[in-house]
Amino acid sequence: MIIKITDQPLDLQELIADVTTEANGGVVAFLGVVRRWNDGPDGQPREVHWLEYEAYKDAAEEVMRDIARQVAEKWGLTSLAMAHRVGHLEIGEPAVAVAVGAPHRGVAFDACEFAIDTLKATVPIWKKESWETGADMGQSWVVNKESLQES
Amino acid sequence: MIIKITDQPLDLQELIADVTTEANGGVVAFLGVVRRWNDGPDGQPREVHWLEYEAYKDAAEEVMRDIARQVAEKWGLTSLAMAHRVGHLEIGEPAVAVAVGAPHRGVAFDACEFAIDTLKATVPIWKKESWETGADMGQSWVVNKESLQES
Amino acid sequence: MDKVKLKFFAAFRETTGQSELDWPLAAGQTAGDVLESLVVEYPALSGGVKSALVMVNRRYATRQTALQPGDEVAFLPPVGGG
Amino acid sequence: MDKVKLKFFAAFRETTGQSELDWPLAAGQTAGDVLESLVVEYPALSGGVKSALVMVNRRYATRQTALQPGDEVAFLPPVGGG
Repeated sequence: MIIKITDQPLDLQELIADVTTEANGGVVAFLGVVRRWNDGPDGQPREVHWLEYEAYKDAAEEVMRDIARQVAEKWGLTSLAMAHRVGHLEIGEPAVAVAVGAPHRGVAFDACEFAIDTLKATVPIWKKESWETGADMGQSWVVNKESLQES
Repeated sequence: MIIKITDQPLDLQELIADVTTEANGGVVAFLGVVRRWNDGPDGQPREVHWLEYEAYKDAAEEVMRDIARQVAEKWGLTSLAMAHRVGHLEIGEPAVAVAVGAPHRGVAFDACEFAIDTLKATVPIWKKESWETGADMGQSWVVNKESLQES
Repeated sequence: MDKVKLKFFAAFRETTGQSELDWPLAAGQTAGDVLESLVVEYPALSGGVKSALVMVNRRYATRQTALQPGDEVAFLPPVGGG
Repeated sequence: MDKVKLKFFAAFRETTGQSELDWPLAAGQTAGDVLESLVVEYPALSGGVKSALVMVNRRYATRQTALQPGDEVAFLPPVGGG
């Protein structure tokens, strides 16, 4: 089971091979790619120059393994692989990749969506965005709307 | 937009690149891989030796383009690419690949699942399975449970 | 005489031993009419074609679809792609 | 004196200017107690840490979690991965 935080470019084929078994004919993969346009806090789109991802590496991999355990509990005979990149990323580069293999495709879709949703809410990774709007530019830590927070 | 029936090995990276745009940061892909074990008509698993896919090529590509049009109508700014292989396939080889890019990942998951479900129900492709159960062996045309039929 | 081109796939191709056939078309005939004449020639098809879908010129049609000379007509076994 | 290791990430790393710090731990102190003493030293953290999640030894914990000497403690800004 591939679970990793890495500063190297992500290799989706490696993850797919990791979850494709003789029993798992349905493979669903999610790839999150750096977009040029992202909404700012006011909801207005701003142009992204680059992103810088930072992780609490050991803890992030531990939480990702915990997501794999939750997937196994919920959906049984599935295989999951997840990788998240850290460091400097340019537009068009994949930041995160998730692959799920299952005997039936409905399960693979559900488990893959659960895994990326849970990753975005719970895995200790942070993203700094370098942006400009034309009138303004800056660098900001961008928070996921799914992010868990102490209330 | 890549839409094709091909006798060459499928290249998922090519499909993913085709749907990844500066606006589409969420990419969901489905890969259907030949499994060693498949249930026979009696529900008992049988071992698969190989598959042979046959398509009504021009019509299949037309129906696949129609699926892309339905996706665009339902989900707006999405990109879709689909490829299905024909000919002789061994265990572990991908038979079908679908990739969907969308600005938001929920849409990409929904559209990708819709596309493969609709492909399995409507695209004129047939599959002959060479199988054995230990006691018995044979070659059978295997029908999708989703397949549309005249009633 | 006017003709249509019939296409056969998978089990129907094996049953007829043909991938395609030119088939006579009388004025006003529908896809269903052609299917009936086909089953007379190839009785082994009669079971399988009951649930067959119909395509005319590579688009889904019905047994009621009226045919034109030169149309490409296919009766499709239940599909198994993916 | 007993100590814990504090880890800082993202905005908190920038605010403190530190990636990690050894921090004194009195007997019976919880993660919340340590956080209070941290904010006294780094008042600029006081706004941000209100909603911070807590990890002890790389697993999610709470402000009520009792700490042991040598524990690795992190107060996390809202995450942004994916």
